[in-house]
Amino acid sequence: MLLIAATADDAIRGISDGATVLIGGFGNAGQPMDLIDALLRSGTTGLTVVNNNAGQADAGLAVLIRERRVRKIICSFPRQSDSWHFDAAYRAGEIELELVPQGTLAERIRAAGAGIGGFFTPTGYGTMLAEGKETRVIDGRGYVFETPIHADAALIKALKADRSGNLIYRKTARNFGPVMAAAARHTIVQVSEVVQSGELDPEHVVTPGIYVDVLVAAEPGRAAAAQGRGGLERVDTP
Amino acid sequence: MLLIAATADDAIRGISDGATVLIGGFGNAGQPMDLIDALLRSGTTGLTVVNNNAGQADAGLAVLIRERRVRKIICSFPRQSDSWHFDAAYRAGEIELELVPQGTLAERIRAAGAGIGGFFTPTGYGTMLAEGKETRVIDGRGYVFETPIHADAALIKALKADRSGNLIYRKTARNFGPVMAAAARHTIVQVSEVVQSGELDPEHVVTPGIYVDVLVAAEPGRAAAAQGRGGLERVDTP
Amino acid sequence: MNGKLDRGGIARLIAGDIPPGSYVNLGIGQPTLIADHLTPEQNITLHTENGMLGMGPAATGDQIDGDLINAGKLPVTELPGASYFHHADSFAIMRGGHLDVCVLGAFQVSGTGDLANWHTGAEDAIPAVGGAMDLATGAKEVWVMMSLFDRDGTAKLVPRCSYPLTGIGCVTRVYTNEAVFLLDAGSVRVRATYGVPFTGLASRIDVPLLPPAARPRAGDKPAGRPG
Amino acid sequence: MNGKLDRGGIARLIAGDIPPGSYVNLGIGQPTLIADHLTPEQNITLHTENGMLGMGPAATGDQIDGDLINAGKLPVTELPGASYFHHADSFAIMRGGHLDVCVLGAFQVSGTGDLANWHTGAEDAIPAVGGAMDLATGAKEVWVMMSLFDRDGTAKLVPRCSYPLTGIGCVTRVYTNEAVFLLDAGSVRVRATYGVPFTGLASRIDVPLLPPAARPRAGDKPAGRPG
Repeated sequence: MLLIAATADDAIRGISDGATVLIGGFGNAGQPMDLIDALLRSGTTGLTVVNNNAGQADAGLAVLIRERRVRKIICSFPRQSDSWHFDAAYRAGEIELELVPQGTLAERIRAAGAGIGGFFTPTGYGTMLAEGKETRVIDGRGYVFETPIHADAALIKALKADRSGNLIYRKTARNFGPVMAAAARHTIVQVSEVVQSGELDPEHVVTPGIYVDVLVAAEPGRAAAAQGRGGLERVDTP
Repeated sequence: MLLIAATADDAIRGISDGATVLIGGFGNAGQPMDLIDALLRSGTTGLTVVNNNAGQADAGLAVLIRERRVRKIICSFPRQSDSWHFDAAYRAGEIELELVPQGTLAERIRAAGAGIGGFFTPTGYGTMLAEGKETRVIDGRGYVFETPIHADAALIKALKADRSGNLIYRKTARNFGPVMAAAARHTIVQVSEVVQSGELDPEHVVTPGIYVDVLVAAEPGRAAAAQGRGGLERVDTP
Repeated sequence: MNGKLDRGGIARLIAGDIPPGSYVNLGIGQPTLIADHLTPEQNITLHTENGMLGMGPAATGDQIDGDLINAGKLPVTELPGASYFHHADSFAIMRGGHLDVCVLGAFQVSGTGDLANWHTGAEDAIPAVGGAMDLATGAKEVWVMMSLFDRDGTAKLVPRCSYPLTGIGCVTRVYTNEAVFLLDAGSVRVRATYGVPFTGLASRIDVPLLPPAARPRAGDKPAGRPG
Repeated sequence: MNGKLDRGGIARLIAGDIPPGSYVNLGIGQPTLIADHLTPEQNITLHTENGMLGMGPAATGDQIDGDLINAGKLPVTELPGASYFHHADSFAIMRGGHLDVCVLGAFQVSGTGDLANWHTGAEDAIPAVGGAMDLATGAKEVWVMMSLFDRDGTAKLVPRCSYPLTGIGCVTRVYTNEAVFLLDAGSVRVRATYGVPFTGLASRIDVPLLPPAARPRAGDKPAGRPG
């Protein structure tokens, strides 16, 4: 049952301490800043976060890490010129890092959404990131066994949603959104606006509404259809 | 290097006897009839064909089977009210059948395109379609190991292409097209028309041009830009 | 006690039991009848495994479009809020456990929820599986719609399936012309009977049956799936 | 004999060697310079692993759009014929062997084509791998662009990498400021030298080198990858 939240704070309710949370974005593109800020305000802690990076500068995921809400991060590229909050937490031994090649990260998330129990990828074979993992030679090529990354919740950003929960994205901000939406038990999406069902061309939908649980719109005009009636509007008719 | 063929006969050149060929379509929707007819005219035989079905009535794949060009078929649903040509070939012992659950068929084709060496799926666990296959219990659930289906060629149908080879499809005729385009070494696409690069919105492209080798357009007006210059036009500028 | 249900009656019953807002796949054959009994107020979204969510009623007349068909290859229509996707994405929806309910026909169902619905196992039969195994394995709830007895009077709810299996322990409910059965962790409870008393039913079926709960309700909570 | 190449010179050389019509990924750092030397006549399509084919030049001024960035997170532009896709689809392009060429920077390359470019192995270093292993493993041709010697004069073309590996036996060419090397099934042939004679080069590198072929051509056929 799709819910439309009046605010980002309403939208992120239900994420518990210790939850595994997929957070969309590649750098800042596609990073759901409003939802992350709300998660920060909620005080939730002890999180395992899955993201390509480990935060940039002083916004979004970086602040969540600065405030020590993240117990463990699963990512491909934590070290950047402006990843100072992660760097400090890591050197202090206050955050656990699971480093995953970027394509393996995306494929493990996809596998969770697609009900795949595990898969063999050639990426990383013979490297230290395959140490301790099952390997297999298939048709003369080496492969590493990788497992799905399931999650309690996903926080992602899309361009628009319709009232059936269908999503479209914008340019390279699409990145991890579609696979994360499918992999989490509870998917929360920050969009610019929510339009009526029928306003998105069915051929152009990137994430079908079946994967979306909660929407929150940044544009108050259309977003706050819910506001008069409390924080969460149940969408009974698309 | 993308080629634009003047005719379907030009388009399917290079498919050898004994080749493994992915053929798009679910029933008749998305079935590339022009390309199959050309393949029939070419006389190519001993084929292994991968398709969801085993042909309907007296057109397309059914005729290829009637003419005994198909040595083996890998499909999920051969038996239909109008699959008489397959039925006859099968009962005569003149076609080999590898029966694969439909989702496993799609995922095995996807795995080939995505460079995955194999994967564990829960589908078919404990059934006769898993007999002889490796199985594994993961987190208390049974899974079957399945391998990628690579192919020499794919014949698919899309709605439109641009001169960069990007494809869009139409409604449920999309079906196997995108995964087959990625899985074959040589992908041949039948479209209604070929438009200039830039005419398809990059957000709406379903199959990126990197997967497409040869295009042929049904609408002669735009298709036959190539015709004066022989059967195959090399696209040097999008 | 009401009379036995006909197919339309079973379909109406199932339609009424599907929770509002659900994503549902109706298998080919009998279960497609259910769509006719869904109401707009239920806000049910239908999935068809050949690549669509938001499938509408059967197409007629000018609506018929060869590019818009359902899993049974029949022409259908598109509702507002629909979406199209390719086959691997469509079966990821199924295998990934995202469908709330799927309703399938069956040759046999076992008391532990095993399903046999794709192959009679006959020597000369040409096997065809389609999406049946993916649906049986993937949906959160797998409901079966079938006649309780076959033409020669043999029960189709059995201790152990004799036909080749589609999926193991996957069925949570069985809707038939004479009764509705709720399957849960090896136990089979009769939710209601139609045209026969519980005792009469129990004597004709070789699976231990629990009687209807004291106050049966038509829309009781779907049984949870183990695992 | 010409002089040693600067970075722009190496980038120009590589750009000229990419076959027309290729799909190419230019790794972050030095290899991004190559884009400036590609000509429209080459009809090269650039892939960026964060979800795009048909990437154009760096964005400037009003073109800058936070939603349109490359793998190095720098603003870029979109060319006609571009397409966007999600991360799993983007890495399927790489892992599936669909890119014709990728060009990566490196700490070390071994004579058998092993690549080390993601981690110095230093005790206090924070590791970050990004898409490096996927590119090294997936592209049909993996070319390296690097200086031949590091600051203290140690050769980066080595018998065996001492840094943690990115991929095994994946590199087919190494473009450096002093020479271009063609790697094929364990042998290393110098295609050309820049500012140094072959013999001088061979004496400073601990990998057996084959001399340039009798009539070297700038655009010779890409070396095939074993397997």
